[in-house]
Amino acid sequence: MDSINYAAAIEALLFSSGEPVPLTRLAETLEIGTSACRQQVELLQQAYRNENRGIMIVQLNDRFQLCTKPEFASLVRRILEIRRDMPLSPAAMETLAVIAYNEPVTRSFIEQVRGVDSSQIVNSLVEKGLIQEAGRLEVPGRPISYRTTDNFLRCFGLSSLEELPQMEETGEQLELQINNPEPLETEE
Amino acid sequence: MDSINYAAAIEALLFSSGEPVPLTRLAETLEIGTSACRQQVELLQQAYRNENRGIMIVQLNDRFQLCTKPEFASLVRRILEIRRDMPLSPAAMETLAVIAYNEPVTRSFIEQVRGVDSSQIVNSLVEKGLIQEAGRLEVPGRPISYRTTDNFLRCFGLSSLEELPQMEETGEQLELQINNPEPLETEE
Amino acid sequence: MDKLQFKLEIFEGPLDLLLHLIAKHKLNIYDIEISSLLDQYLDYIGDMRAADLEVASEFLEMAAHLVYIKTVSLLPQPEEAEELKKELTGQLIELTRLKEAARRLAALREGYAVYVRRPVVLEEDPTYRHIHPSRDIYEAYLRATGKTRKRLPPPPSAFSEIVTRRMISVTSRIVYVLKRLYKEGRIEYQDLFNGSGRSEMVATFLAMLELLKAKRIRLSEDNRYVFFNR
Repeated sequence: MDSINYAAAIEALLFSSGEPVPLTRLAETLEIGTSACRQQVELLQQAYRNENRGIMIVQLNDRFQLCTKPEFASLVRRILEIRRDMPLSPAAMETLAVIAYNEPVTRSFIEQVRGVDSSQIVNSLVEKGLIQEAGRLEVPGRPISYRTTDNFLRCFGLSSLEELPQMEETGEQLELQINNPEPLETEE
Repeated sequence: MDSINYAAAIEALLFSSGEPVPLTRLAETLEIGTSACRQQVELLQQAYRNENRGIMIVQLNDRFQLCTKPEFASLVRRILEIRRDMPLSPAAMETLAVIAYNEPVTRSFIEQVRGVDSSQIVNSLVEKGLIQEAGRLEVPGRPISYRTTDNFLRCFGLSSLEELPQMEETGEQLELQINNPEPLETEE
Repeated sequence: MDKLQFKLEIFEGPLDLLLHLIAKHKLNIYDIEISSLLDQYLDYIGDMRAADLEVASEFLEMAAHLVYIKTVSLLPQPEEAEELKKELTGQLIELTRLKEAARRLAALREGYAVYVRRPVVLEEDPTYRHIHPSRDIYEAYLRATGKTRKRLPPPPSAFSEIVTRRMISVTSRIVYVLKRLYKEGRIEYQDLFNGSGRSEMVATFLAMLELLKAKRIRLSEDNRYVFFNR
């Protein structure tokens, strides 16, 4: 397969995978190096910026996924007959923010920051695919910790958590984090 | 929406639909006539012939669908197989262990032991052929119970569940099982 | 009555309510005047009760905590009160910042939506084919049931948060207060709280309220001593 058009191949691979695909897996499949592969993905991303295109490539950490451009959202909803996503409640948004800015975090950490039991909200965020389990912490009780998902990044138009809106007074930002030890294990 | 780019919109609509979409439905969604719509689809089809593209539009009667170009079929197969071939996550492994050591068990039993909702994991273990339904329990709600499969035994190099490594403190091993009554009937 | 209910906003928790009161009465969040905050807090809880709303226990716990801070701030050595106030201020500032972060996060999502497609389904079956040593399943079971701890004790530091956050039942503190009264006849009020953690203080305070309400005990005129109500 010496005459392969990599950009076209990547389009086919991302299209058929549907889900976010790690760069390494793309490179492995195409039998090329990761940096060459990244270059090809970027070329393709560039091509999608053309106004004749209705889809685009989003980067979610080191994974890539094809999705529709935001300007076609209402048309897509119309053809799929789906209603607009219910916006998250302020309480759910707060809970999501605690997790995103401090992950991985346990339920009790979230409760400590918000001052109120948040278990049901955590469950519903897991159900919505916005957060996921991230291993257990090596403290008594071995509580499960949580972190945000690729789906979270995609829903908020981010490529990584580093793109979260920055808070101004960075100096005192995360003093509560001392109660939030490192996780023992994490899972992909 | 007067400045809409129809080719781009059709790409977004076909992409998100997945299934074949009737021409009339496309036209309806875009609020244009069917012949104008057909023209736009054909323009798009033309654009996909470019060698830089990995996908194309197929027509089935008067329905249209996006799919990958045939020349990428083997690459597509390769990447989908890699994806399928991921080892179990720690959370999935824990869930499997809870089932193996206590089977037959219900979802709520698993949740009780792990302390978190594990429904999605149970579904994916069923899909992977590691566990299967083992009849309903004769308790209120008649919940479905689960047990491991022969494939499970094979994956872990066991000839029967009796060969599972034994717990050191056998005395307290199964205290939770009191909440997990025997099934009255099983459906093979 | 309708008017009252209309006026009552529902808060997500005691910290949320405190933030609302601080904003409403223009208190300085960096130097909270505990006694006026406490008054407003209790007023609100009173309104909730008057409107027949159930007051969640976390709201009562916070009330007890504020009372406690107010009490210790009257002592000759107000260091502890300062510490507690600082802790509360820290929590409130953290929650303020969180609310701001949540607003910005929500703004990102406002009007933004992209859609993905389902993966192509291969005709092949998704059966799992990895081979594991059987030890893997055993270790996963230990993890799931939390039995690994027996082999590897956690460092003592890991317990600190749990010990200080230990839940103390009000009943146990009622028994404690009564036992001491039987033995000593009279207790100094402050003495009941000496050397206690936060949870214990709250439980002791709630126990005192219960006992006073049941008329089992009474306080001296200057609130310094606790007696049996005979």
